[in-house]
Amino acid sequence: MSAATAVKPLGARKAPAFLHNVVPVLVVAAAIVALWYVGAVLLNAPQQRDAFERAGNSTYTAAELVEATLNQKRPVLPSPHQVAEDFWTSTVLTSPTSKRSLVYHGWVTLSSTLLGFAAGTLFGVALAILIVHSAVMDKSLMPWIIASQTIPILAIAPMIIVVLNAVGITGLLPKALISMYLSFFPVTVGMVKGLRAPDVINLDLMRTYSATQPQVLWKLRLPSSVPFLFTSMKVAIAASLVGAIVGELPTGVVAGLGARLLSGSYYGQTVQIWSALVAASLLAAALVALVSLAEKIVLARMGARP
Amino acid sequence: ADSVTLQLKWVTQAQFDGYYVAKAKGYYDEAGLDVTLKPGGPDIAPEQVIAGGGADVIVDWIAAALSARDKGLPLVNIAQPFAHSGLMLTCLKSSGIKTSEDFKGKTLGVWFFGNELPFYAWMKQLGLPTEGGADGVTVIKQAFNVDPLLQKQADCISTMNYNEYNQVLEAGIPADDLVVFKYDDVGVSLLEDGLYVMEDSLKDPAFVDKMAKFVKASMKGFDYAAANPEEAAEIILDNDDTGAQTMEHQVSMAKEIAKLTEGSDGTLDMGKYEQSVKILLDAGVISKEPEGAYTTAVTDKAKAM
Amino acid sequence: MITLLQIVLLIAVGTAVNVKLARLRPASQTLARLRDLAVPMIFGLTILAVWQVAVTGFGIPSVLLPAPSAIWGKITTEYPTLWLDFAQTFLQGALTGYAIGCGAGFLVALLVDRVDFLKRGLLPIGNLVSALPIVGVAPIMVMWFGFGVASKAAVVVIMTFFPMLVNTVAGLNASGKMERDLMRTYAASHGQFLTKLRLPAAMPFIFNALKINSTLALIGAIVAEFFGSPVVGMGFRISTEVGRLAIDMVWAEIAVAALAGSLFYALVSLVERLTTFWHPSFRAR
Amino acid sequence: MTSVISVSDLSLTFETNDGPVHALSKIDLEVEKGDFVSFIGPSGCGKTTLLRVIADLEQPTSGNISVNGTSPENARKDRAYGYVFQAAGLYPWRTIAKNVALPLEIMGLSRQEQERRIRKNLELVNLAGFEKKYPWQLSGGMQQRASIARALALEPDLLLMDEPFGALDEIVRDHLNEQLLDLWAKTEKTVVFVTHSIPEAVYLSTKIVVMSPRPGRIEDVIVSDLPRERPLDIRETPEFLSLAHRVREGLRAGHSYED
Amino acid sequence: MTSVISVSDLSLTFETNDGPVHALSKIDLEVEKGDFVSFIGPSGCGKTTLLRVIADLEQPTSGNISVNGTSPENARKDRAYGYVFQAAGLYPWRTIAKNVALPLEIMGLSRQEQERRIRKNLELVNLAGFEKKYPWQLSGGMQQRASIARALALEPDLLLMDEPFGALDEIVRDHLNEQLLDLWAKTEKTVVFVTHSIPEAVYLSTKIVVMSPRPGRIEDVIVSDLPRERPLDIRETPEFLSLAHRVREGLRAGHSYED
Ligand SMILES: Nc1ncnc2c1ncn2[C@@H]1O[C@H](COP(=O)(O)OP(=O)(O)OP(=O)(O)O)[C@@H](O)[C@H]1O
Ligand SMILES: Nc1ncnc2c1ncn2[C@@H]1O[C@H](COP(=O)(O)OP(=O)(O)OP(=O)(O)O)[C@@H](O)[C@H]1O
Ligand SMILES: Cc1ncc(C[n+]2csc(CCO)c2C)c(N)n1
Ligand SMILES: [Mg+2]
Ligand SMILES: [Mg+2]
Repeated sequence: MSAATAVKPLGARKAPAFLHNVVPVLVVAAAIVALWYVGAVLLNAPQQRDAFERAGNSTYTAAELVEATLNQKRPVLPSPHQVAEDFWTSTVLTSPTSKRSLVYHGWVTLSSTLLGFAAGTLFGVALAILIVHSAVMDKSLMPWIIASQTIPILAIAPMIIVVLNAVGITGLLPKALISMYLSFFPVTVGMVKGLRAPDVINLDLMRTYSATQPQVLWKLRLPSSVPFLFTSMKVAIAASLVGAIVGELPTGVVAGLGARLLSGSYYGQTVQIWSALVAASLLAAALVALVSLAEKIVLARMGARP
Repeated sequence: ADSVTLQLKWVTQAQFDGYYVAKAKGYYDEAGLDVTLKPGGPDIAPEQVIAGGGADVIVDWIAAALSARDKGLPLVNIAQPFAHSGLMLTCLKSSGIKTSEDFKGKTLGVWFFGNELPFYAWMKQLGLPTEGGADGVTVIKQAFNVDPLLQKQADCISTMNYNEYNQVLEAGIPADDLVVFKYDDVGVSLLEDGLYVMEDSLKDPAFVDKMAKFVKASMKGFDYAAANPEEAAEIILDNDDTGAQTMEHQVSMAKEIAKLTEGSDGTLDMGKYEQSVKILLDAGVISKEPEGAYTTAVTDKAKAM
Repeated sequence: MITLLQIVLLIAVGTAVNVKLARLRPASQTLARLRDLAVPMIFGLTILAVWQVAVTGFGIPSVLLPAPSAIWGKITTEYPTLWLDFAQTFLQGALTGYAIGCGAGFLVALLVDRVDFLKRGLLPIGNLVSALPIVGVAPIMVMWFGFGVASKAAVVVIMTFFPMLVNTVAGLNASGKMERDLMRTYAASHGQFLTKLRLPAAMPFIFNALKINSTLALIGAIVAEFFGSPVVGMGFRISTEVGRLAIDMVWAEIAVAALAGSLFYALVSLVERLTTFWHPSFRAR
Repeated sequence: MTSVISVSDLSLTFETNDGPVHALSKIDLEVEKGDFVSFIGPSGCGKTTLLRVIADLEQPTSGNISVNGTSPENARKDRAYGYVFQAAGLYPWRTIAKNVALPLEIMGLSRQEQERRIRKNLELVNLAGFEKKYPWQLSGGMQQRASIARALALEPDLLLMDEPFGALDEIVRDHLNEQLLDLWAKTEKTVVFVTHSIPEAVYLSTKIVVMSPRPGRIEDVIVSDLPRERPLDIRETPEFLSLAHRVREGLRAGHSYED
Repeated sequence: MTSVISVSDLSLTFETNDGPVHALSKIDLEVEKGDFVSFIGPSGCGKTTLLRVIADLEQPTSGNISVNGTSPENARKDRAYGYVFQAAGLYPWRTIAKNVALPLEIMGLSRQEQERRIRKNLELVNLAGFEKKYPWQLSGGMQQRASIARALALEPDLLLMDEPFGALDEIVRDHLNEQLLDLWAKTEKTVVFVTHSIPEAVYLSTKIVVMSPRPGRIEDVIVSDLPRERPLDIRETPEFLSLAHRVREGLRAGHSYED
């Protein structure tokens, strides 16, 4: 009912707020790029000196050295413009259906990320609900959920994938499963806290109504856990992306950002690694931003103080 | 057509060009086979894949295959396309290493994941402790690429002559600046890239027949690739889903692979086999002399075709 | 068929015992503590028993999944190796990285909170760090910081930084309107605002991050070793033994990891209970 | 007459970090159907605690209590009462109307019926027009009135009210006192009411329970002989004033500012 | 005499999801040093809002206001006042003593001085012995008293109090009224006080501001001619009653229950 009116002022504030936020982001980004250049020079210089020496050039100037360190073929740390160039060619200049396109690989990763995140969030919330409502679950499940997260996923991922392949589950699902495995945990931990966050007086009120557990959950616990949920979801979606990428490795390095990272790593193509990293980060930032946006909208609809 | 799934040991690259060429050139089709090639990677143990039923036949190195057999997973070598080993230790001349005498006090990069055995066998042969210190060598677990050498984090690193060694060269270090030790030359090499299947499946004559056709067609593929490295490299690039491989690198790899498969019709060289088993027994990787770990049935049949 | 029946039976018995136990109203504090320990133990034992029965009953090859008895066998014979690996990976790599990562996330959150410009500029970029996938970062860290523990700690720092940042920022905004107005009436300085109101109110969120990070740190340190390491460490051992198909040793390492991780988590939870006793989640019945 | 609430020899002790607090000690109390009972007493004497025990929100340490002839727990499960908390306790993510709707949704009333009751009760507490506001957009007194509307909307036979009119000005308070009395007289409700105002207690009640603290106990129970029909100006009658005097005496007796 | 608070033509409008709320409209007000000013008026008429504007917790939409001859912001930064909120607002992670210590810590007082003031003020509100309790272990009235102690511990020259005695019984209230008056007379404080109780307003104040709602405005300003020394029984004098009558009339005039 109040949706239309509540969303409108948000939209109206959008334009200036956007500018308001863009400038700082640009400034910070510029600072980071500058630092990055400095780092690239420092890290690449030793190799470059060797290279010059091998080439019999012992009279190089500082400017030449800097210039060369920023344009190495196998830099220790590629310079921002090298990464940007590679990123640009592999996203914009390459057809998105090509296997050399980062858009293609990004999409492969994104699809399992989203599937895994959705499943992980649902599973995480469901577990949290079970734990909050059942002493048996709380006591017996929680320690093992925690233990499950201490298992290094990369170690068992291949086995999981092999076993799933053996029973005929291939493609998106095994990867999404690993995403889910990594993403449900932050949601469970956060939601257990969130579902227990309502104040005693609010719970007492529900008791006086003799409300059923589902009613307490739906009308009190869930609404008051929303801040925890969104915070957890931001962590979870990032974890989910990492899970998808990790899950791509044992599938036989076929496609996806993980495959790019790894193949870049085999051949020491640092620039390719870095542009895949940049792609992964941008993807994550976009996903986290989407969750934040959803958070803002939901909180506004829940009448939060501006 | 009969279907065959082959699990490769590593990612799509010219190392496996024989299989890719055979598929692309239709040799498998001619033999009435429908072959699926599954690329591998650093996290894939082909033995696990075949144990889980994900493949009919795998490309594997003998150390992993025999230790799996020792642990109760009965793998059998049915063919050995690679006659030689491509494993080497590549050192920077600038580190002062000229011969194996000079390893003392140096840091050496080694591949593990079952690939460390030739190295330890060699060090034992040289009488060098591997726990570090001035009288021994410091071992680090090297990942996939050659960066530790380029950045001088290690004095020597493991390389395959067909892959990483070329990467070192491509990185701008000329061959003159390098010292290379081939495991084949020091007599501690193990058999690489062989074809292995589960023992049970061999009881079925139809399966043996299928494998014979498969080995024959694959060897034909290797022969063609040896003769046409550029075309083989192109086929590899077509099949590489990551889009990370380069033509230049794959051509040079295909040329080196040609040397390793040279003269092989897939038959297992018993001398090399005995050498491998001895090293593995000495290292304690396998607890007893393996029995029935190889069969000539498939290659015999293939040759008869 | 018989195996399946055995499994069903085991699950039924385990669950029944646990439900009984959890419903019990223990007479004393000690008994209650004991009960709280017994319930997860029974749950775990049930899982282990089912695992054992399934592996032997269905004849699952040990190279895919070894039986718990085999894993236990490894633990009892290989504990010196397990201990050395644990010391290298957990005590040196994970803990250092955890301390630095959580510390950095917390400090950056404070900084971001203090300087509004940074809040709007750094926070979105901080999000970027969150998704640096470990498989991409680990090789780079090995390249930069070498094969030793430093690179492992660096990976852990990167992994734990973001959860702490996000949670602290959320926590710092969690204090109520009136509570903040009160501080305004005292014309409290930024630092006072922080230490007297906003940090205490943020504690539940901060502990949230500390808990999530406690498991992440361990995974991070282990996985980082896959990408280059000395010849000791849990991750080194796992990746090496997988190659040798000594899957029972792999699981022995995993068991150590799970135990260490759980204890670490439990420790953090205990500190949480002691410091945020006032939070409704600890007060409600 | 039937006993709605029957308390005997009831005690409640809170265990705290620095020793036990004896919030209630040996309480005996009978509330009959149609009674209007007020608890009055110094701050911290256990009024809220006793009300919470009746509502099954707190477990007594010893003694017996029955509500509607059964245990407080059963009574609560039968939704036998409506409760007004000392603090408003509105849900911040719900508008005022939605806050009043909360118990009605839980009882599964029809939309129409919900709307009817929301409108009626918000009008009663003079909050018509504030349906769509969120709690933080309301003044303290308005929040308290919203929480009263929420409890009344339940239309329970037994009303438990903890200082419902504490934050209201005299005129609104008088108005709501009248309304409450009217409702009580018309619908034969039983009301248990905590207040700090002596005139309010005397004006509303058929029975006034004077409590005193440390340990929380009943000092005096005063049965009012005022007629059930009570115009506002009954407060100037001598009967009224003498009752008020007796309450004040009871209060003083149990009070700690005796110096 | 110097003007401590000077408000002229001040208005404040809240923008809400369903339209603007005119919480304050054209307010003019002078509070002089040593004044005891009470705001009284129906629930929702803007008393809290006005107090918050004075305390620089809310920005007026238009008009002028000065506090201590400067802007409210500067006054706040000078820690010119102590504020008692309508709800207690104690920090749940601090014990009662620590809650009272909060402003003292912020002002950087010495440990000894802190302890002295904590003891003194907790005694004043009759909470001695509850130092180590946590807020949720206190009754509603006790929490309110703790928050009063917290504001008094500051020993400010200007006290802003929003219904501080709302949840207290008559006897404690009388006691605290006396204490407050005593403090005020002794220390020459200026007090701005929100209340719903007409007798309380008349008993305490030198100036009574009667407000009325929608839009929030000042209905009447009544300057009291009662002496500064006021024993409790002044409340039975005809002067007192006539002042009370005038306040009641003002309230009725601005009230919406005029039917
Ligand atoms: N943050 C806000 N947003 C919107 N409206 C508000 C806000 N705060 C107060 N109001 C409105 O302003 C008006 C005045 O509120 P205020 O709290 O000043 O009343 P009050 O006189 O203190 O009442 P009470 O005696 O009930 O405490 C009310 O109608 C209220 O709904
Ligand atoms: N949860 C609790 N833990 C410990 N002590 C408590 C708790 N709740 C209340 N008490 C104590 O019990 C006593 C009675 O509290 P109660 O809230 O019943 O008082 P009250 O009569 O309602 O007072 P008021 O008029 O101030 O609301 C008080 O001394 C209080 O400190
Ligand atoms: C984790 C890991 N394990 C093994 C090898 C060695 N190896 C087996 S096959 C093959 C292909 C050659 O390029 C190589 C290098 C490695 N590099 N990394
Ligand atoms: Mg109370
Ligand atoms: Mg108010």
